[in-house]
Amino acid sequence: MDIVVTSITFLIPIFLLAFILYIIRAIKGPTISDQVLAIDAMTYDVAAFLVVLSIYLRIPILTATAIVLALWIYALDIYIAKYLEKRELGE
Amino acid sequence: MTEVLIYIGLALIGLGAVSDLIAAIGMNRFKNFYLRLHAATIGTIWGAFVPIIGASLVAIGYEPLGYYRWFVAGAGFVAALLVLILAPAGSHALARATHRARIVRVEPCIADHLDETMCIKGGSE
Amino acid sequence: MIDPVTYMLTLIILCMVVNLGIALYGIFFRPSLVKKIIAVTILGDTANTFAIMLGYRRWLSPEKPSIPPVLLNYANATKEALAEFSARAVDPLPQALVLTAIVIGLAVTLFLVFLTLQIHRLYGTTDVREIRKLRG
Amino acid sequence: MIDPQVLVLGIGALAALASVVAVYFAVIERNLVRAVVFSAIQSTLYALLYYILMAPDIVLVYVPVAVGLYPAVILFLISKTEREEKP
Amino acid sequence: MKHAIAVLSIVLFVLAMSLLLTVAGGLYIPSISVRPLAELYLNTTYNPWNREFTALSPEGVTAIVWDYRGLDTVFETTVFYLAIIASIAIARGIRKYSALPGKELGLSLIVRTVTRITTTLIVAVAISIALHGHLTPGGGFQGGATAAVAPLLILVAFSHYFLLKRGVSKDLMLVIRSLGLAGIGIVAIATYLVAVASGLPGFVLQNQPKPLSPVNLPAYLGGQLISGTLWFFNIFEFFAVMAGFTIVFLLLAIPERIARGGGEK
Repeated sequence: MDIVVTSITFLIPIFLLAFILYIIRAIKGPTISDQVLAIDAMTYDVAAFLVVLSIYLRIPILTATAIVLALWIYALDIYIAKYLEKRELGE
Repeated sequence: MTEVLIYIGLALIGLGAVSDLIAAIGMNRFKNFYLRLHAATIGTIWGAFVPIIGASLVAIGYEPLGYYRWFVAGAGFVAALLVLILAPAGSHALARATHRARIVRVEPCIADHLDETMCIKGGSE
Repeated sequence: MIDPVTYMLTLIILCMVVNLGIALYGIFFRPSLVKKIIAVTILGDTANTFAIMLGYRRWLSPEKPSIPPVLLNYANATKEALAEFSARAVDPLPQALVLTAIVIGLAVTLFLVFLTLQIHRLYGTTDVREIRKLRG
Repeated sequence: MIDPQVLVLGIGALAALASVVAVYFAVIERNLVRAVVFSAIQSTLYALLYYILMAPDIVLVYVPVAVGLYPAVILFLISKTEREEKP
Repeated sequence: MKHAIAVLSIVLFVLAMSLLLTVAGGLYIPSISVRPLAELYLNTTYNPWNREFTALSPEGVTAIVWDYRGLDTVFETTVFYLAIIASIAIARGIRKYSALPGKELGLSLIVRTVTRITTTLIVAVAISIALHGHLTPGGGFQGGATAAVAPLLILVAFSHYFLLKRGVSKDLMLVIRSLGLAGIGIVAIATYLVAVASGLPGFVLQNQPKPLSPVNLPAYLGGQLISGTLWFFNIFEFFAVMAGFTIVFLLLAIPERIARGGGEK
């Protein structure tokens, strides 16, 4: 049995457990900031997870999706921050 | 040589997974937003940056990927760099906006040097 | 004996059915126009997921997962590689249809956003009950 | 040893189940900004689901549209109209 | 608390119901094979031994979008065009400003610096996605949607006036968008025009040579695979989608105070 595949099989449940805990905070969060922070951490978690999973499945072409996911969740942060700070997004 | 890369990479992925779990537990256990900021930083740098670097190292040494392992490694390093740049900036923007919009109150509060009016001395504890 | 793979696929399909129901509830019974737009986007995404589920295929064996419809190593492709590719790749047609549907869905949503904005400029509210009252 | 197909599809099933919760709160929530945030959770989970269903093209177009553009557009709309949904 | 119970009951219902359906086995489930039509697409998307049907593109999705079902996509582009035009028509009558505010607006310095770096990266990633659309996952729609986030990010992190000062206006974007659409049209009828001019039968939206019509665009350019028309379609669709979304965001970002006519004219 391949050492890489065996190790990643045992590491995936740990990632998934963290993922579930982040989702709980993202659903529960008392304020909007808590929710966005949890989504932030969850999405970076997912991005790391996608790279690991593409090695596990041996499909290299799927790695490109991680770049896109890492780029866009920053945009969500900025939008919510601007809304909380200024109320008018355009200026 | 390739075995060494694979072992280092797997160790980094394992370290990242464990840090991610710790950060997720902290996310649920900490009391207010400013403390959760700390957990989120652990979760993004140790929980995302380190495993992606580890996965890139594994991909360089992993034969079944064939010629495309350089693609995986390159995309992985770019993604890791993006996480390293973007995660702190996003957290910063969110924290600053939260403080300015006054939607999170910290109780009990010792001192708030940015805005004294937000600090309610001697709260519930 | 329950096949776990069938169980997982059924679970995904049923979750999408439930999402479709909740989104339809949001479109029909929530008063705010903004909430209706959010529900419409969720409805569109869920319908797209159904289309992609149609194109999925099961794995050939545990060592040979199904792959995206992208041929790797095309420069030195042999006929055997091509046969293996068409034995493992998922159906590309639903993906191609969904691809354009997502972009056009965003354009149509932008149109709905402008309509809602104009309604708010004219009537001063986005609540459908009040808009109906204003028009008699 | 666990079957890899069950493991991978199990991740997808988990994402689908979590998306049901996110969609429920996105439709029920009265504060519209929080509804947008819930719909962003749903978008991220759907992106993971599309990845599991082997559609990288859809992930590449869905993530910019649903995580990068939809929340901004709806936040623009909310900031120009109303923040709360009346009961 | 009421919501927690509702969510829990929905989740339990889904779990139990799918167990029931698995045992009963009445639901449609993806099987180990795909439909014959999909087999045809997968077999011919890159097949140098079957030059009559192949699209010569290793990427199945882009081949279907712009070759096998190219006419569908042209009409979808038309729907997209009409939706954007309808949005602009509703937003007509918005005032223009003569004087722009001189002071710096927007979020903090850290965010603005990171956004400057990120925008460059976004445009680079978008162009790479669009140009490699026929080889790796990606294409004109993906690249355009990716690039459209960059102006939106600038609008939010800086301000509406930042883009106006640098000459990114609605009219410029309309010109770019029209050029993109015109490019799609020219590439679509180019093979047909060449075939008619040389007295041969020809098709609109033809990519590789077909049994009746030998006229085609080259599949290789300087030794690199460009898959005939697909590469050009991807580039032009990239400009059309990016510019189309940017127009609407520029209109949407005008502050409400100015849009209602209370601000500077």
